[in-house]
Amino acid sequence: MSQYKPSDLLTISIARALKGAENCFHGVASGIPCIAIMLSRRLHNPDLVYLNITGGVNVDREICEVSTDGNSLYEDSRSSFGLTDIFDLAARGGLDVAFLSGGQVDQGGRVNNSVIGPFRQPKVKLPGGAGSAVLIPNTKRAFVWKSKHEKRGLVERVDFITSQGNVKYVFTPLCTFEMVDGSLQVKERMPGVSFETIQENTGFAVEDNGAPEMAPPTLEELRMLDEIDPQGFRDLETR
Amino acid sequence: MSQYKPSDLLTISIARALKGAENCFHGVASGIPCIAIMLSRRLHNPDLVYLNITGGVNVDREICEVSTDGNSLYEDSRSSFGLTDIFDLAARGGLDVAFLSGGQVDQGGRVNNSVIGPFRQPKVKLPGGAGSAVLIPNTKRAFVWKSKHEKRGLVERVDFITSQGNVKYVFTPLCTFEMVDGSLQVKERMPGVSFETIQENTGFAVEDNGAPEMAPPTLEELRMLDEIDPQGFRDLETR
Amino acid sequence: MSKITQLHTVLEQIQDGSMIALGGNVMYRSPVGVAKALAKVGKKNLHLVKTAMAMEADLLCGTGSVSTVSAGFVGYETQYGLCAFYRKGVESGAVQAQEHACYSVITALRASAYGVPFLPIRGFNGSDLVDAIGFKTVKDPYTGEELLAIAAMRPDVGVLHVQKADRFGNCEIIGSQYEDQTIARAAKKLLITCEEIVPDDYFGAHKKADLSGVTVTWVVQLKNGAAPGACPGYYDIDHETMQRFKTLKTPEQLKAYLEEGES
Amino acid sequence: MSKITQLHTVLEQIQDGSMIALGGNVMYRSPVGVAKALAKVGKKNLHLVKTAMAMEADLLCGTGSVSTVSAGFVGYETQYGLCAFYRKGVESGAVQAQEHACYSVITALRASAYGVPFLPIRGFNGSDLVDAIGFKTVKDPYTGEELLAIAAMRPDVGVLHVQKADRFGNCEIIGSQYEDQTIARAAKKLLITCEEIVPDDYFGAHKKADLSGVTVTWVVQLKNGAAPGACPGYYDIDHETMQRFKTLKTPEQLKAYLEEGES
Repeated sequence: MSQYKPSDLLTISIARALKGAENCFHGVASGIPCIAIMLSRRLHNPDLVYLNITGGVNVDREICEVSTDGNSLYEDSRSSFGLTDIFDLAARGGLDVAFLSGGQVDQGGRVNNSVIGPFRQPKVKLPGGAGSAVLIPNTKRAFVWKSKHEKRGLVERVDFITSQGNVKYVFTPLCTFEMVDGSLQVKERMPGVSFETIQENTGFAVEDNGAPEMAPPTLEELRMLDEIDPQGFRDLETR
Repeated sequence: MSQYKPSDLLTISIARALKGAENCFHGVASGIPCIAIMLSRRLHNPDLVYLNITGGVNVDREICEVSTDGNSLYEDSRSSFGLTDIFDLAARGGLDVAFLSGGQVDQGGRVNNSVIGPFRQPKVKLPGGAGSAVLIPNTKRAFVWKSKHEKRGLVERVDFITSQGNVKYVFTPLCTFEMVDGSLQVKERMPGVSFETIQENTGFAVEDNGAPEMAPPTLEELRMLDEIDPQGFRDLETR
Repeated sequence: MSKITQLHTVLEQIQDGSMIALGGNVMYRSPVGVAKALAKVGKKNLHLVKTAMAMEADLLCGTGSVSTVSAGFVGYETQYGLCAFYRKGVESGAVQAQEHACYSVITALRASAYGVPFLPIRGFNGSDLVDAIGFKTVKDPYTGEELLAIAAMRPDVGVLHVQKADRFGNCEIIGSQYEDQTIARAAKKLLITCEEIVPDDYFGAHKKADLSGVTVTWVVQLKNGAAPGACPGYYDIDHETMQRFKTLKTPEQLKAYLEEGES
Repeated sequence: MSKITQLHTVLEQIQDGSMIALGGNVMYRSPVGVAKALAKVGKKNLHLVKTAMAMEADLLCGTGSVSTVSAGFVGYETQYGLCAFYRKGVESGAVQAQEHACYSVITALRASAYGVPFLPIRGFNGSDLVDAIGFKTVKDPYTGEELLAIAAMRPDVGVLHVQKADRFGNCEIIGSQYEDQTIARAAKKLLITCEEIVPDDYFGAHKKADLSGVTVTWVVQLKNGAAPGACPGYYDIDHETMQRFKTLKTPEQLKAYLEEGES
């Protein structure tokens, strides 16, 4: 286990889940999905159409900055298919996967990026859900990720519902949750992570449903991950 | 009078009326307005923003084809501001002048480009109003032109109202009508054209309101007209 | 994954009764080649959609392939006058002219692209088209203003003819793009015909495509695919062919013309 | 007619209480230079509009210049975290956060560009934002479907920072255009700040502008107008300045920072 980090596991679990997807999108502040998408395209889904805020399409290059809406994700692209286009695509039912994070995510797959406390004069103003209020309901499968698996971020009931809808998975460094009958269930535990550990770090009741451990990262996955992100930008989020 | 043709008079009368306009647009099959706009920009309104279907902006070159939606009205442009942009501009109240023609134009400034006879299975199917049903009401001033001044085209009441609204002028080779209190009145007669001649060729009652003759084309106007349209494409419509 | 295929393969996937949106404008970069192919294989009950169209509508009406035309303008320009076969079709009742303002065609396509069943539009005040077509109104829930509502038109297939395309469907468009970008986003499937296929490195950091391949379904090389109309950078209007086409009077003459070959 | 002018001349024409739409995205080509200038001359009660903004909102909230922020996301990215002055403003009640999805900002701007008071949108199902913001619904008159309606936002001024512009307002944008095209059409007046003014023959048959000057009101040369954010082709994010900016805690410190100069 020493040869891989929590960020590697999280990124690889996402990359694997993108198998079979036709197109996908991530927004701002989405380093882990950005790397996972590139990894998935190199590993097992070369035809996956990769969209991002800049309009860059299928950009595949070494990650050189922490931002995920800058020129490095646009420059090499053959064409431009911008944010407005992506929202429209989702609205007409054509977006397969969108990545979203959330300050709070609850057991019902609801996401809060808006406020803790009252909406006007909140206790904590969060940065906002960006596109999530339309993307989570409009995208075929919304992939939520939490770079840290903590009680305060994985709650029984969010303070405010910024968005809900077609959440398919919630990825964390400890496990992957899947929405089953409107409720998050463990689908896969990270190698060596017990249900007890997951429960200790989760704000809602986690059922021991016998979900298996994820197969450890392969050498190929780890090698490609380092090729894509040699500077380890993926660690910035999980640290 | 031998040194100018009906098409020259019509074109020049339109060019003069564009004095003071900020921007203007013509669509397909609009040779006369196209030439008139270029003439106006060269003569007395250099800041007039000239828009057309192709997205070309302020194109100013010798007319080389009869069409007014081809590459010659786009190629040299510094930027592109296409048809959709123009319609949107008009819809938000930003378009000064739009040029429209009509199979039938009536005394109330109503225009028919749709049908003669019933709408389904018409006696004559006209080509359609193109943008007129939105441009005539949305543009600040709609400029209608009739390349031929004939009874069948200038009628008391159109068979079908394709569009109506902000018609300001109707230009013909015999005169310029202006909308006054919801009714077309002669504003200017072409040099040497009497009210009787106008009435003989008009399907609605023309009042002898003492409207003056238009000042004859100047040598400068005629020279520039020939520079812009040396091949005489403007005659195709009036013949 | 290459999107390059053959025209006959695409034709097999276009059903009778399809709504087809056409790119270009009047005699410029209009997908006449595809229209000819649709006419030749005997498609029926097509619904053609475009702001301002000409030969596509004319020849497909002439072969009895069209049930409905939704357009703001159907005609050649000054030089070649009206579309005779289209007119005959409408005047006989065989073809339904869903006459639009060009802007309402754009708005209907935008609604499709935006995934909504309608969009409000400004215009049509006092137009008989409102009742003739059956446009409905909608009330702005904020101001109470009553606006005309345009129902979405979601074409089964969009067809654009462009100068160059790569195997991913990225296109270079020389000259005006007209409403091609909107069609590319409104249609369920998108067919690109092109004069030339370009290699993978034609587009990139040095040169972005004018139209993204993201919404493209098929790429077919079809030289002279806009002829006898113009395709900037490749050919101008073929006046000889146009003059001959305009002499055709009967469906039989039209059929013979279509059998002659690709121009 | 040249649209080139000086920034102070434009500032005089921007009223307190104006709605201002901002181009670029987060730390890229955002018109930070104009935001600084607005803050320095003490504009009040501004309503800022943008899909995803950062420093413009942060510093204008810090100087008490903002009453409302309509945005989908307000924050730096991973590296520089949240916008502290903005947060403080909202949490104190001084600033109203009209939280949108980025798509509803785009839709509100589109409505303005299309001259209609609202547009229907797909999305927001089950979101508490609907009641919190007071979004209303509208019924499609054709299908009866109930959709969320987004009211038009018509900015008094749009502000875009670009790399190059000519005196007519035609712009070259290097890198992503983000939502600049929509802002250019939605705003009543449009201010372009640019790194460089280019001569009249820079754009033409050989090279079309990325953004047409047709909707541009003013062109102002403002070097480093996106700094400490990035302006592709000219400069990257100025991490040193950003780190220092993030240490500012009080309005007084912010004021001192703004007085220091242009970067």
